[in-house]
Amino acid sequence: MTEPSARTVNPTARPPLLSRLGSLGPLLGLLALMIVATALNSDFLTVSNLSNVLTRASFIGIIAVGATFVIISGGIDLSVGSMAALIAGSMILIMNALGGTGGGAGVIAVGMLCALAIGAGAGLLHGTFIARGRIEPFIVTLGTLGIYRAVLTYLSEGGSISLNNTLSDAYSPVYYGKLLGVPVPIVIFAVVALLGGLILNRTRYGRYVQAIGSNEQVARYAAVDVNRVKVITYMIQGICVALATLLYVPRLGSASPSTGILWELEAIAAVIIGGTALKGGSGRIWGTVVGAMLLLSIENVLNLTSVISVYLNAAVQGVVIIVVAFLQRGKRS
Amino acid sequence: MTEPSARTVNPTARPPLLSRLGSLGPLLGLLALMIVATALNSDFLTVSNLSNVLTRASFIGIIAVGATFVIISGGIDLSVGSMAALIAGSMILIMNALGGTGGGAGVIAVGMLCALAIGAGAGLLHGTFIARGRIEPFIVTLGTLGIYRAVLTYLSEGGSISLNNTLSDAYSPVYYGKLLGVPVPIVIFAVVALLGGLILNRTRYGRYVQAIGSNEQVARYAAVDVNRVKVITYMIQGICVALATLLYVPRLGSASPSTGILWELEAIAAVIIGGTALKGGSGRIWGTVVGAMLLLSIENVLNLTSVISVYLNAAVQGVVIIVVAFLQRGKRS
Amino acid sequence: MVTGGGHLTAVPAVAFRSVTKAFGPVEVLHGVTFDIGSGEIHALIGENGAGKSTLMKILGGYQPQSSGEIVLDGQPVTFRSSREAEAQGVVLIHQEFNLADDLSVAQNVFLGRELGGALLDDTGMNRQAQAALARLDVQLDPRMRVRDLSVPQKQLVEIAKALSRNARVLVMDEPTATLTRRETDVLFALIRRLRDDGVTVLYISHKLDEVQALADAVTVLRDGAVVFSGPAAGRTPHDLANLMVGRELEEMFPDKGRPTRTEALHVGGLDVPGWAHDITFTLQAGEVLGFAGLVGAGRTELFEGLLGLRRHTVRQVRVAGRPTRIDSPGRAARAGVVYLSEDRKGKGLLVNALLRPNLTLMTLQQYARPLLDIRAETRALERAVTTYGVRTGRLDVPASALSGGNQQKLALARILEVDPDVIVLDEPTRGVDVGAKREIYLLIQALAQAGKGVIVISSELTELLGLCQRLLVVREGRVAGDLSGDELTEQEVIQYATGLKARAPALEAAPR
Amino acid sequence: QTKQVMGVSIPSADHGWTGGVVYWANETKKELEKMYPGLTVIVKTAKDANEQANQIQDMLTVNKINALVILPQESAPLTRPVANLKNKGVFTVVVDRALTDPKAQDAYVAGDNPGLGRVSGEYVGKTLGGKGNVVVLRGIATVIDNQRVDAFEKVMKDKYPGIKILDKQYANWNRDDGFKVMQDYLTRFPKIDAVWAQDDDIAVGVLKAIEQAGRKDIKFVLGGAGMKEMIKKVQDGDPLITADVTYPPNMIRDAMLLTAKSRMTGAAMPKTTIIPSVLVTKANAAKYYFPNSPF
Ligand SMILES: Nc1ncnc2c1ncn2[C@@H]1O[C@H](COP(=O)(O)OP(=O)(O)OP(=O)(O)O)[C@@H](O)[C@H]1O
Ligand SMILES: Nc1ncnc2c1ncn2[C@@H]1O[C@H](COP(=O)(O)OP(=O)(O)OP(=O)(O)O)[C@@H](O)[C@H]1O
Ligand SMILES: O[C@@H]1[C@@H](O)[C@H](O)OC[C@H]1O
Ligand SMILES: [Mg+2]
Ligand SMILES: [Mg+2]
Repeated sequence: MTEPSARTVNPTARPPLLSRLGSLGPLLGLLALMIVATALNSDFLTVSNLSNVLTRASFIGIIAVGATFVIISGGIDLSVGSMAALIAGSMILIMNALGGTGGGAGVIAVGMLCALAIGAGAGLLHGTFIARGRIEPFIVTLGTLGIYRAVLTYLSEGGSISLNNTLSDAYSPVYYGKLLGVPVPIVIFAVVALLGGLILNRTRYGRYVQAIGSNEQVARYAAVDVNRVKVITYMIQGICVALATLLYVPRLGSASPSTGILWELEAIAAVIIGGTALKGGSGRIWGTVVGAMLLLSIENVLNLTSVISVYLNAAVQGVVIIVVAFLQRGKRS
Repeated sequence: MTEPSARTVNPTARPPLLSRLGSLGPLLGLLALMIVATALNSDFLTVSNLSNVLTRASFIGIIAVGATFVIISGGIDLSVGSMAALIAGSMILIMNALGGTGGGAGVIAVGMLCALAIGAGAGLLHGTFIARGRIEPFIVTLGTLGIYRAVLTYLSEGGSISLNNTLSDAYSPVYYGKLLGVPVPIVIFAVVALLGGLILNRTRYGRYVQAIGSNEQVARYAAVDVNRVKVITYMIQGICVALATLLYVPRLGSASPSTGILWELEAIAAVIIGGTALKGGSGRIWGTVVGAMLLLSIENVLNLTSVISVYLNAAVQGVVIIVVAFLQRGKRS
Repeated sequence: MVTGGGHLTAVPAVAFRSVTKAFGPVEVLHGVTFDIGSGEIHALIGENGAGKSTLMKILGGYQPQSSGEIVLDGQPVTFRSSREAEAQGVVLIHQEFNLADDLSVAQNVFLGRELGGALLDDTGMNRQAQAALARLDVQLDPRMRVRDLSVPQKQLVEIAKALSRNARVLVMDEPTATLTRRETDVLFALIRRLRDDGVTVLYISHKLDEVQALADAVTVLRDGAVVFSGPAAGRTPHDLANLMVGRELEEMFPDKGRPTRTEALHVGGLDVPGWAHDITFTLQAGEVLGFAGLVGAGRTELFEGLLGLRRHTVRQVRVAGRPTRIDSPGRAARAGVVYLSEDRKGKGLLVNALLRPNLTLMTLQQYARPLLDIRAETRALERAVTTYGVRTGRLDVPASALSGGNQQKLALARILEVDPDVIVLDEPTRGVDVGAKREIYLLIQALAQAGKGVIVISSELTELLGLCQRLLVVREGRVAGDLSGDELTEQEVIQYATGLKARAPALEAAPR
Repeated sequence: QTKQVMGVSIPSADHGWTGGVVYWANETKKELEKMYPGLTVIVKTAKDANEQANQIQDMLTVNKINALVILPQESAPLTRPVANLKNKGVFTVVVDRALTDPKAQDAYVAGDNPGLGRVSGEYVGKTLGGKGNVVVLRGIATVIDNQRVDAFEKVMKDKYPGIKILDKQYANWNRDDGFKVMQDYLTRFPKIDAVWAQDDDIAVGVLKAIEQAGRKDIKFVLGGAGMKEMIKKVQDGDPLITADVTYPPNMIRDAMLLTAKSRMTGAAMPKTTIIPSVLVTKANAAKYYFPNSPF
């Protein structure tokens, strides 16, 4: 169109620097916590402690990366904790069964593949119920939360399912080993997070997830295959849970009905502390990573100090969560 | 251009009769469950069993009535279970302290008032953080979930807090007594539900709750005091939790760090099974009532029969929840 | 025509004094100063993004001005909220709907000032809401949920809501954008009655003939500044248009091209349950085919059905001569068929997302290499912004920061990015200024010229008549008339649309 | 004897120990129904105190039980509901977690929680020779946890003042929490001589954390309850798991057998049966090893 040029766009206007800085809320929260922690116990900042914390954060962190996608798409998955327990249990049973015939690495690889397949399958189930069955995600995953844990309890007869010893030894480097001096779980967490960020921000699928969370109807009219994208999203969540479980099993070599209890709340909390809105539409993976680190650091700091009655640990966590969320909001608006 | 008057926007808009009928989903689910239950064990339909089930549904039901308001307003309250535990504990401590000086009815009345005050206060806190602090409800109440439970653990030093015996006897009619032949909890549940329905549908406040959940900006433009309405909503939730606790204490006479664990999920499930959408805007109290009855009936049926391995109880509940949600959706769209 | 003559009264009802408004670093209103006489109908016109809505939001208390002053009946006022403005009798009807979808019509009309004591008087509110709607000659069950209303119905509810508030100064921001002629006429009669009762009416519209018919006075905004303010008498739509764009506007409608003999789209026996029955038509490449009909005739639903957005059955669809099954917008797009929704906010744009993802949502595969090339997307946005004249201060803003008309251009740009062969445009110029409208018309003809098939659904008959080589008139979900050549007159269309004339034995009914 | 219906209400299998309880209850049901043809046994699990209260009510109203064997989720909240059943003529036997009002139960079959703490304290004190640093990982905040920890601390205070309890944190009878808490203890305390984990699930996590950190200062880890994997370790002479203290989930079996016998034969049931917590060492481990139990 030929309009006077004075009114054309000015693309070089300043980037919203201030709002960028503001969105660093969770990072600032993490820094503040680290400073307090170091003041309380100087061992906090040792490499070995930080590496412990990061390694632990990997579980919840990897699950939370998946949850970031689900939440941005406007959904929720409450089942992640019991899904992890079920995957861990099934994986161990499968590996034990195969392990009888010997053959360490092969058996472990098969077990891992099965775990990933179960995770993806559970996600497929959720996604199908939610997208095609049009049932609220909250309900679907609340239902499967009960189902998965019950099935695990059934499989384990209420006890625990343990990996047999030779396999356990062969598998343990996956948790306890290091790659270039960095513990394997941290490496995997980093890879998952980077990949997650890339998928969310730099692929068509990621864009569609954001569009659907922002306004499903608009996405539908814009030729996005909404059902398919949703199904994939829950599958990604399932695969993330399976990945976390791959790291979990070599750690203790067992699964029991109390494995993964309340992980869903931790994962969702990590996502939201990280600055993704529960109502969907937009969010960020790095925030989730920071959120997971923050949550796990609180626990760690409480264990490292005795300033506060043990009875009140949960209260401290609660206060920190609220404060960080508050700071972040303050910066954001 | 003079056009014939046929042009008006179609006035004969069909009344949403079909959709009304469809919305009976949860009721149909409840009926189906009752038929199955009776087939499995004919004692299910006895007055005494039904009255047991209804009495139990009162706890979660009353909490869920509050949760209906919160969810319609577009919020969520994850803290209800630990709030109940804290209220129960504080109430017992207060009554025991006063009880030393004798005076049954008076002490109990004071205890009840304190419980209501604590509930309302917790709600005020939530509402203020959420409305004025603009923090996600999920985060605020996840935080207070931890805090309340920790405070209770602290008060009880990790053990349990029990009502002393004389008070316990004086208080017990509130749970075990009957009014005109109907157990007191059922009467209270009915009153709360009716009142809830009235407030939601026939008062300004109820209207504003729906408007805010539907579109906060529109409500703000319409000069609705959004913050105030939100605060009141969380206070109603708190008061409902306190009311439920008033019935809980005479029944079990104690509180401990494990009181009320996961009640939030049950309450939210009741609301959503009842046909209120998690994203807010609209919902219905009667649906919530049916939802609570449905959830508690599942437990009851499982207790009455031994068709299924005890390990799988949770799985049955999960399946029923999903199926009911599916039926309801089928009818609705 | 001028009857109000409010101009002559000493104290203006509303006076803007050097009002400016900046969003961040971008100033969109620059020292706006003009008067609105008491009891007059005052039109405010200007191009998309000129700042009309912004100015009115300031008057209505929805946004604060950056500087300057608003004087109401001689008294400077500061409204900190719409509540305060309404308390002084200033009521605004928004350009974008401002309704809670989950509430009923009556509940929306009375939101914030419900009737009744401790318990609400729903019967009373329903009755009064119905009465308010009846003043607009609309009959609508006030208990219906707004979610279930059509766009025009929502607009009418929005108007009824404002009317029921006893305004002294009533601001209407493009109230007729979605209304038909008849509804518009009813509304105009009502506005005149209000004026006669002493209400001052501020009226924003892109339909300049309406302005001419209705307004006592007119103010023209261009780029956030007043370029004219004075009596409307004697100003033709053409004059007004020139004032708006600041130069001589050419003929509104470019020459119609000629369809080719190549078939672009054939639809045979389309049924959309409850909306459209046995729809059969053929669109040629290079043709601009109009769909006329009354609101509620089912045109929107017909095409939503065709695209697979609603349940439907169809005997046959051919795109470019090849039998094609279309069951989703995705398949349609791959087959080269795109659809622009009439519901911009609900189905058109991700209002909270940035302009860039909005533009490229349908064509992401072009930027996937395999990772999305954000820079290429940005270049596409820069290109589109220039090509379609989207006016925005900056590129990295959410779509919600665009003015209504510019949002429409963005939505149009998105579907054209697909480079489709068949383009279905549902109300393409809704809320678009004259200048831009003309650009869109040019674009449509250019597309046809380039061999595309274009379908236009519009409530503006002039638009259809000016653009289309052929018109199908839809009545109660069926094609009632097929007009071309000399038959393309308002008279004909209306006769078919209202059932006074029925369709001659169909030319196209027989499947080939 | 007439027909008898015995209800067994236990916590659901939410961790190892309760898993063992569920296993033994189901096994014993089969055993008893074979032994006494007139007896029906109904085993039900409950996820929390509230549900358990509901459950025993259902057993009375619908299943019409004459006897109840209950391992309460929690003591205090189930006192009144059990009393209600007793008042309606049901013979009530409480297992492990005593009711707050003993009048509510006809008989009590108990694990010995203070005993567990005491035996553990004695072992830790003696093995360390009265000197050293100990960390304590507690269970879930409950009465039994308090009883165990109090008894343990009392032994330390009274008999082994030279032993220092560095810190105690909740590990919730959970392996993951055991791992995390121990990891942090290892960071925080450069010298730890022994760990009292109080429960074998927790001990599993503790062992892994020690192994990972490669710390050599810790002389032993004492769990509790008698999980089969741990008993096996004791038997096999594991360097860190040198002993265990029993708190056997099959106490539910003892209770069910005693109850059935008294119901079916009319024999009087002892008012209180205490199943002592005993120290398991390499010498007697074989006696406490049940490979078929899930726990
Ligand atoms: N919230 C906002 N943030 C940034 N810029 C905004 C915002 N709202 C409006 N603008 C800008 O202000 C200018 C004026 O917009 P306004 O909506 O007033 O235009 P208008 O004259 O009503 O146009 P239309 O005819 O298209 O409705 C536009 O350039 C728009 O992009
Ligand atoms: N019989 C009806 N009952 C209820 N609502 C109706 C009825 N007829 C029409 N409407 C409403 O009017 C709206 C307009 O109908 P539709 O969009 O199909 O007409 P159209 O021909 O596309 O008109 P428009 O020019 O508005 O696009 C419908 O979406 C519908 O909500
Ligand atoms: O479940 C608990 C178990 O883990 C602990 O060791 O002993 C007491 C039980 O109640
Ligand atoms: Mg505008
Ligand atoms: Mg239409």
